[in-house]
Formats: sequence, C-alpha cells, structure tokens
Amino acid sequence: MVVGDIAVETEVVVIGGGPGGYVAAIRAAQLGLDVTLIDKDTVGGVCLNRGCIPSKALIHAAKTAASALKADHMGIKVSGVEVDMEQVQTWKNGVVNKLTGGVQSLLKANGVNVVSGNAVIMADNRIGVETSTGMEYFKFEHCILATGSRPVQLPTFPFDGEYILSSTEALTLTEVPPTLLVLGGGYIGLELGTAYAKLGSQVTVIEMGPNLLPGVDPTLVQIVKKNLKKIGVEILTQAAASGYEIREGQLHVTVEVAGESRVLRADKMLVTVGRRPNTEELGLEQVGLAPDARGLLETDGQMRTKHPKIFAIGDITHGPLLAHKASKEAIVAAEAIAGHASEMDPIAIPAVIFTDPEIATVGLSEAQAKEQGMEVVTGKFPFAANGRALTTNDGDGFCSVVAERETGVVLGVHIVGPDASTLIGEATLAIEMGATLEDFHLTVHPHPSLSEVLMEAAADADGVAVHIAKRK
Amino acid sequence: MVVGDIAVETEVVVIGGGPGGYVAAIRAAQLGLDVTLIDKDTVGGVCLNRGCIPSKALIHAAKTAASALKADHMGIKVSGVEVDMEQVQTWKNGVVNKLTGGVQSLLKANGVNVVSGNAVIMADNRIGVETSTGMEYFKFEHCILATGSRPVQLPTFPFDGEYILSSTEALTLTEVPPTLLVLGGGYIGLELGTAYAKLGSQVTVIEMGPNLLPGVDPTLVQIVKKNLKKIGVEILTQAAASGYEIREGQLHVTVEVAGESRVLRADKMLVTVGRRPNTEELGLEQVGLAPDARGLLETDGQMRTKHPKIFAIGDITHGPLLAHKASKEAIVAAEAIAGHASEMDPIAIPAVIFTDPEIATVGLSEAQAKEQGMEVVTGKFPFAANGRALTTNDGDGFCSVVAERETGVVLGVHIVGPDASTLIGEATLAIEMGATLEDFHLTVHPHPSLSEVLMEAAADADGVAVHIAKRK
Amino acid sequence: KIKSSAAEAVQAGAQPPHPAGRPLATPATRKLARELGVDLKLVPGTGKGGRITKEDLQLFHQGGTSTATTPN
Ligand SMILES: Cc1cc2nc3c(=O)[nH]c(=O)nc-3n(C[C@H](O)[C@H](O)[C@H](O)COP(=O)(O)OP(=O)(O)OC[C@H]3O[C@@H](n4cnc5c(N)ncnc54)[C@H](O)[C@@H]3O)c2cc1C
Ligand SMILES: Cc1cc2nc3c(=O)[nH]c(=O)nc-3n(C[C@H](O)[C@H](O)[C@H](O)COP(=O)(O)OP(=O)(O)OC[C@H]3O[C@@H](n4cnc5c(N)ncnc54)[C@H](O)[C@@H]3O)c2cc1C
Repeated sequence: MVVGDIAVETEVVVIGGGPGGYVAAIRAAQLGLDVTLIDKDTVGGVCLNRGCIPSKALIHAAKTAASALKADHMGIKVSGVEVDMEQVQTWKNGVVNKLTGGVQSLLKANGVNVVSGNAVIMADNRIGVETSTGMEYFKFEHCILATGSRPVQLPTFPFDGEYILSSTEALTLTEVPPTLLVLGGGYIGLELGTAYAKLGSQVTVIEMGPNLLPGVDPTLVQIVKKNLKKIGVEILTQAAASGYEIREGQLHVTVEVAGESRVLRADKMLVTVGRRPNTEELGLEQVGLAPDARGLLETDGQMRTKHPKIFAIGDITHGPLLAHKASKEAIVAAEAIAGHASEMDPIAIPAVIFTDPEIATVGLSEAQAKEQGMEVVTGKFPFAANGRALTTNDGDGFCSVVAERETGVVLGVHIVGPDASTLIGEATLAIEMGATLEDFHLTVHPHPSLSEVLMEAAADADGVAVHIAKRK
Repeated sequence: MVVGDIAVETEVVVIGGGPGGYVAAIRAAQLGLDVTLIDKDTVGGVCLNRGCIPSKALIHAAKTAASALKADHMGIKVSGVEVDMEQVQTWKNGVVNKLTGGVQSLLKANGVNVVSGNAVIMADNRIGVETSTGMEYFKFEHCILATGSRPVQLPTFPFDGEYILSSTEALTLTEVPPTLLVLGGGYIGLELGTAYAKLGSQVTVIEMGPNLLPGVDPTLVQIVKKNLKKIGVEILTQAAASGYEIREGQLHVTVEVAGESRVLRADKMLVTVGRRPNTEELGLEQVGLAPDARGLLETDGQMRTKHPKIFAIGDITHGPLLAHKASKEAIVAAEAIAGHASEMDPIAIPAVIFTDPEIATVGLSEAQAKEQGMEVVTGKFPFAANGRALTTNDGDGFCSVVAERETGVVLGVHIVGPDASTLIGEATLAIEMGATLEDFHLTVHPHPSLSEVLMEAAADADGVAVHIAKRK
Repeated sequence: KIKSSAAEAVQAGAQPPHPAGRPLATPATRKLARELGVDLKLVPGTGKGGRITKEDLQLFHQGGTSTATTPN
C-alpha cells in the first residue's frame, strides 16, 4: 500500500460496495479489468447489512411465529409460542454474515482490491480514501459511483436510536416493543410494521396520503390492508405527525387525523418517510458534476454521468430504489467500461413488497398503458381458485395481466398473493421475451402450482380461462 | 331424462371427470358444443379427491408442524406441537370440497350436463351409463375417454384398508400411525412418507431399485434423501418385500435387503408401486380399440385414438401421469373436436415432486441432450448462495440449467429446493419461448427472490455468473 | 418462409408493428442488435405480434434490404 500523495493506479475504482458497487466490481474484474472497491462500511451495502436481507429475515421469523399460532384449524396445535428477540437477531445476523462473507470471498476470488474507508473524489482521475491508517490515493481510468442512499430524517423527529428509529435501528432491536408507531406507510414501513405486529407489538401506521403504499395499485393494497387489520395493526391515513414528547419513558406523539388532533402513546416510533441519495460529500464538484434537487445524478443508457470517465449506478441515479436495479446498472456500467455494447434496456423491472401477502408488479398497469395510448385487454385470477394456494392455506389475493389488445403482447402483470416475489420472475421473463397471452396460457404449468394463476389470468384476458367463469 | 334404450343425443360425451375430463368438458362447452360429462364418483377425479390436492394439503399441514418445531434457532420457541389428525382431515376435506365444488359450478356455468354413473361404450356412437336409478344411454358424435388410473395392487400385499393401504387410504387416516412402512420409493410414496414422518410416524421406505425416485436425476434426489434421514426416515434400497403376517395387531413384513432377510414390524404399510390405467371394463372392444400391454391407448397429436370419433386423454394415454398433462390434452382434444388446429405440441412438460425440498424438472437433462446428439453447456447455482432462501431458512438444494452450446437455447432446467414447484413455471415458459441463456440472465430478477437462482444458473452456464466463483 | 415475410414487410415499406411503441425482441436479440450496430426499429419482425427474431436481425444485417427483398 502506498500512503501519502503517491497514488495507487487502478483501471477502475468503484465507490460503494452495495448491490450496485460490489456487482460492478466483480463484473469489471471478470472482464479483465484491474478493480479497486472502496466502502467505508461492510461490503453488501444497505441491501445486505440493513435493508433487503435483514428485513426479509425478520419478516420470515415473524411469519413463522404467526403461522404457528394460526395452524389450529389445520389440526396443528402449537402451544407456547415465545419470541426470543435476541435469538432472532442472532439468527438474522448469521444470515447477513453468511451473505456478506460470500460477497467478500467473491470479490477476493475475482481479484478485486477491497479498501475500507471513506472515499472523496479529488480530480478527474483521482480519489482519496480516508482509511483507519490515514489517507490513501488512487488514480483511475474509470470510476463507478455507487454510494447508495440513507433514511430521510425529519427535523421534527430526529433519529435518536432509542425512541425515534430509522429502518436501520428497527432492524436491530433486541426486544419487541410493546407498542410501535410507524410513520410513513410506504413499503419499508409496512414490511417492518407487519413483522413487529406478528412478533407481538401493537402497531399503528401513520400515513399522510389517502392510501397505504402510495403509487401501488389500490386493488392490490386492499388485500394487504385487510390482513394488516386482521393482525391488529391500526391504520391512520391522511394523518400528519407534528411533534412528540417523552414522558415517563414513553413517546407521546401528536397526530392530526381528519382535522382532529390526537396524542398517540408508544414505546418506539419507526420513521420511514423516504431515502436520500449519498451524493453530498463525495467531492462531485471537483469533477464538475452536480446532483439534481433530489440528490440524483443524471446518466446515459450506459450509466455514464456527464463526465465521460465517471459512471453512477444504484440509488444515486433515477428510477426505483431497488437492489436488482442497482445490480443491473452495475453490470451495464462494468461492461461499458470494458468496451461492450451493453445498455440499460430492460423493458420491465419488477418490484416486490414483502407484506402479507406479498405484492409484486412488473410492467405497465392498465391505466399506464392507456395513458400511453394503447388499447388493452386485462385478465384476472384469484388465488382462492388455485389448488396450490388452498392446500398451503394461502388463498388471499389475485393475479392480473394487462396485454395489448391487437397483438396480445403482455404489457404488465400485477400480483398480490402467496409467493408473488417468486411468481413475478416468470412474468418479467414473459414481458422481456415479448410473450403474448397465448404464449403464457398455451405453456403447460404444473399442477398444483401457484404459477397456474399466471396461465389462468392470461387465459382470462384471452377469453379462454377454464377455471373461472367467463366474465359477461 | 330418458330411460330405457332411447338415447339422449349429445355432441360430445366425456367419460371421467378428472383434470382430463372436466377440463375437456368445459373447453368443449366454451366452444359451443353440447357436452355430457359422466363420472361414477365426485368430479375432480383422482387429482382433486385422492391425489394431487389432498396429498399437498397433508404435506403442508405436516410441514407446518415440523417448521414450528425447528424454529428455535430462529428465536421462535414453541413449547409443544400436537397433531389432531381428525382436524387435519377436516381441514383437508374442506380444501378438497372447495375445489370440487368450484369444478361443479364451472361445469354448470358452462352448461355441461353432468351425469353420475359408470359408463360403458356400447357402439360407435353410443354409451350406456349405469346410474343409481338405472341405465341411461347417450348417442354421441364424439367421445373423450378420460377414465384415469388406479393404484396397482400387489398379489402379495392386497389392499385391506386397515394394514395394507393404497395412497387413497393413506390420505384419509384419522390417526397418525406410530410406525409406517412405505413400499415403493417413487414420488407418491416419498411425498406421503415425508408427510407422515413429519406428523410423527416412524417411517421406513422400501425400494426395489438402487435409488429413491427412479428416473429422477440422482444429484437432485441426493438432497431429498439427506433431508429424509434428517427427519428420521429409514431408507432401504435394493430391498424386496416378499410377504407379511399380522400378529398382535401389527404387521410383520419380510424384506430381503442385501441378500439378508429381515422382518420389519409396523402399524401400517402404504403400497405405492405404480398405477394402472382404467381401460379394462370400458367396452373398448365394442369399437375395435385395444389398449397395449400397459393398458394405455395410442393417440395422434390431437389425442384421437385409432377410432376417428373417440379421443383419449390423461392417465390412459402415453406419457407422464400428471394432472397438467391430462388438462393440456383435454384442451387439445376439445379444440380438435371443435375443428381447431390444436395439437399436443408442448416442447416441455414440467414435473414436480413435493418432497422436502421440492424437486421440479422440465425439458432435457444433460444426459438426454447428449443422447440426442447435442453439444451442451450446463450451469448450476446453489440455494445456499441465494439471499431469499437463506432469509426463509431454506438454503438446501440447487438449480441447474442445460443449454445448447452453439445457440445457448435453453433445453432443460432442474431444480431441487424451496418452491421449486413455483420456479419451474418460469423455466417452462423460457423453454417454450425458445429463450437462450442470455435471455434468462439479462432479464432483471427481483432481489431478494428465489427466481434469482434461474438467472444465476443461466449466467453460470454462460460463464458470467456474478454470485458464484467461476468454475475452472 | 421467414425470409419472404420479412422481405414483404420491407418491400412494402411497411412500418413493422411495434407494440408498446418499442421493437419487440428478446433481451438476447437486443444485445445482438447493439453488437451489430443495428437499430431494431428498422428491422421488420416476422414473429407473432411483430416480434423480431435473431434470424430477422441477422438477415437484415447481412443483406440489408436489398438481399432481403429478393422475392422467392
Ligand atoms: C429496510 C430496507 C429494506 C429494503 N428491501 C429491499 C428489497 O426487498 N428489495 C430491493 O430491491 N431493495 C430493497 N431495499 C433497497 C435497497 O437496499 C437499495 O436499493 C440498494 O441497497 C441500493 O444499492 P446501492 O448499491 O445503490 O447502494 P447501497 O446498498 O446503499 O450501498 C452503498 C454503499 O456505499 C458505501 N458508501 C457510501 N458513501 C461512501 C463513500 N463516500 N466512501 C466509501 N463508501 C461509501 C456505503 O457504506 C454502502 O455500503 C431496501 C432498503 C431498506 C432500507
Ligand atoms: C397421491 C397422488 C398424488 C398425486 N399428485 C400429483 C401432483 O402433485 N401433480 C400431478 O400432476 N399429478 C399428481 N398425481 C397424478 C394425477 O392425479 C393424475 O395424473 C390425474 O388425476 C390424471 O387425470 P385423469 O383425468 O386422466 O384421470 P383421473 O383423475 O384418474 O380421473 C378419472 C375419473 O374417471 C372416472 N371414471 C373412471 N372410469 C369410469 C367409468 N367407466 N365411468 C365413469 N367414470 C369413470 C373416475 O371416477 C375418475 O373420477 C397424483 C396422484 C396420486 C394418486
């Protein structure tokens, strides 16, 4: 290692080791480039350390507890379900460590030079990294920025790690709070709110807008809302939290709901009101790059910023804040640097919400397709008529398909129901392949399986569904 | 209703109301044909009443019990799990009734005339039905035979409903037998054996061949075998059961294993050594049709038998004994009768085994592709490296992909692991669409999701997998 | 057969139908088009719903319109 202002030369430097950065580093190395990856924290980024993975582990532990309790009518009588939250955390951390350890080995196996420290851009071809042993400098030919995002903090509810929690902190609680407020009814709030409700918290969700999960089709959200109520979650919509006090070790949060002011008492409050890209202290001004008002960087189809040598991927670029979008952009950027004709050309990027049941959507909704001037047909199939869903005690929800009327080309698939996260893979492939409704329903799907809902919804759109009566 | 030898005229008569027959009846009716469906039992056939559906319900109840008990290390501590087998049966019957009730309504909604009774072919255009009120006769233009199959009975182990059980009887036990022998390690035996082992039986599987699940790739079976042992199932391969005695209310079964004779004691024995098509007492000789030695009927690509007016579908025709194969053939036959150019042309029919974990395969294995003279590439990805699988505590198994070397066209996908039954839908669509490895791995798959294993296995075959080290 | 329908589409100067306002082609075909430097919007698709197959693309790339329009 060279310390001081002599810089280590590297072909590609990647700043940030999340699902954007580490994937970019691996792919670039696979393509024969000499790569240095810098992260100030554990590789894996938000996704593996304090996002996708730990949240899904908590959700699963909570689901296991809840299913055990509701198996009675199936003849499985489970007694004495107790949640040992410290053990839940130990298990969850084990999962996280296994995956981040895997990423570390992969980086090593691919010959990526991993540096721990905070990186700042210094010049067109140079960054500095503040490591535990001092500054290090790297001279690069290309740089990929993948610094991700962090929870938005509200001035009225600053995170204190004890009463007012960000998602990061909510993922590490070693006790289940008896009462929990969730400020913000987006997907992160609902996923964690559902998990804690199933682990035993009395949960109240406070959402400003008229609906939970703003931006998601309300007919999908409806099913989730019904289930939230079933597990005892209170939902306040068009509600604004304006401030709080701590009294006798409890939060007293003032909330305006329907023109009325209420004080909600709780042990903790999780604030999930959005995320902010990490583009402020990166030295972007040194290379003439300026993020927009939302903190995002503009890129071309190869993820190149306005600066020809500097690429940006993941949560700091436009589009949904999703790990798989970051990883796809990562591959495109790495390949572009290696001189390939890669491009960010997906027709459809799926989005999954791990509520109960799961919501997964890909492609256009009926309304979006119509806005684009297309004539569409739609089809729908309920999980209540799917044999596999019934045998697994999971008959809530439905699948709907949107297709172009004239050609039958599938434009969008929208699912709320069991294993929607798995099913949406097939739907995404269908859209990317340019499949028509017929391709979907002429393909034999195994029986009994959840994937039959895709076939039946497509058949319904084509007017040939066997397992539901024709709509008049 | 006309009784006596005056026949009711109907355009299409369908004999057998399983997933072959009821689907054929509905589709034919949708196409404007006048249809009569005859079943001597409840519509839904083996599949809904004593096959796919009840078995999957038992498997799920058993899995719920077992998962509750193994959730400890996740921090979910359960003090006791009790199986109320009568309640399990009540729940299972509820699921079956919901689905058979659904089929009945669909038949009605589509205007199918459903007749309860045993049908026999009398002539080229005529059948007789023995109903509870006497014989009825139908004159048809076209007939679809869909009489399905039944468990093979061994002369040495005749079913008695008490000690020696067929799958049908094993699905209706109201007590969990303390000890259970399973004769035949095919998929039905293993599915039910696993379920009872998880419900509390001490299970021993007796298989003649050298491997469980004959015909299935041993590398897939290996994972299932490991799990069977984990739940305490004893496996005897190359073992032949030669006879039994009942002494003091217990079975004493003589088994030759490795040249040695052993006597196994048990409360019950499930015999699952194959199924036999129901083609014997159908009057086929009246119309010049003769099933082959295995009892199967020959058909053309439109499911027409040698007799131009008579079609055969499902378990009585060649190919795998699978419900979805029956349903696909049903649609083809109904459409062919209606004059459409339909044909049984699927490139790939998926097969699923609901063991723990599930096995699902579609298309060609590496060996099969090579036998056909193709040059192939293969790729593989373990669930242990899949984030979703780890967060759901389900990291056993893998996915492998076989593709044509030159074109990259996907030929087969083979999965053992969580929700393989759902994942195989995407693989089947890929093969039917003529997808290449690139199509698979360039398609964005949601993170974290099980479907990422498909993408990664395809990428591995193409030498571009991010999440496993390159094979040397 | 593929050749003639592609040829006809080009000959007639027909705009290939592009559902959802985009050329319909699989990810692998789109990748190949980029590598060949072909704009898929100009390639007539012979597949269902105007889908552009790899063969359509290769044909278009090799012969451009002139070979493709050779009537057969
Ligand atoms: C609770 C929660 C649940 C989520 N669930 C899902 C889900 O199920 N599916 C999904 O697709 N998405 C999910 N997300 C979103 C997902 O985590 C992000 O979209 C994804 O992590 C973005 O990846 P990235 O590579 O852009 O950045 P990040 O994962 O944010 O990684 C950025 C990395 O850069 C490092 N870094 C930042 N600045 C510097 C610097 N100056 N120097 C050195 N290192 C730096 C950070 O330490 C960090 O490791 C979830 C997010 C949260 C918070
Ligand atoms: C335990 C078990 C589990 C299974 N699990 C699966 C699975 O998970 N997935 C899968 O794909 N397959 C599974 N199968 C196989 C599946 O059940 C069969 O492939 C399927 O039912 C065949 O459908 P079919 O329409 O040909 O006949 P069947 O379902 O056998 O239906 C035939 C019908 O015809 C009626 N019938 C017969 N003869 C006459 C007559 N002369 N007159 C009037 N009616 C008559 C019978 O009463 C019956 O209702 C399973 C089978 C078993 C036994």
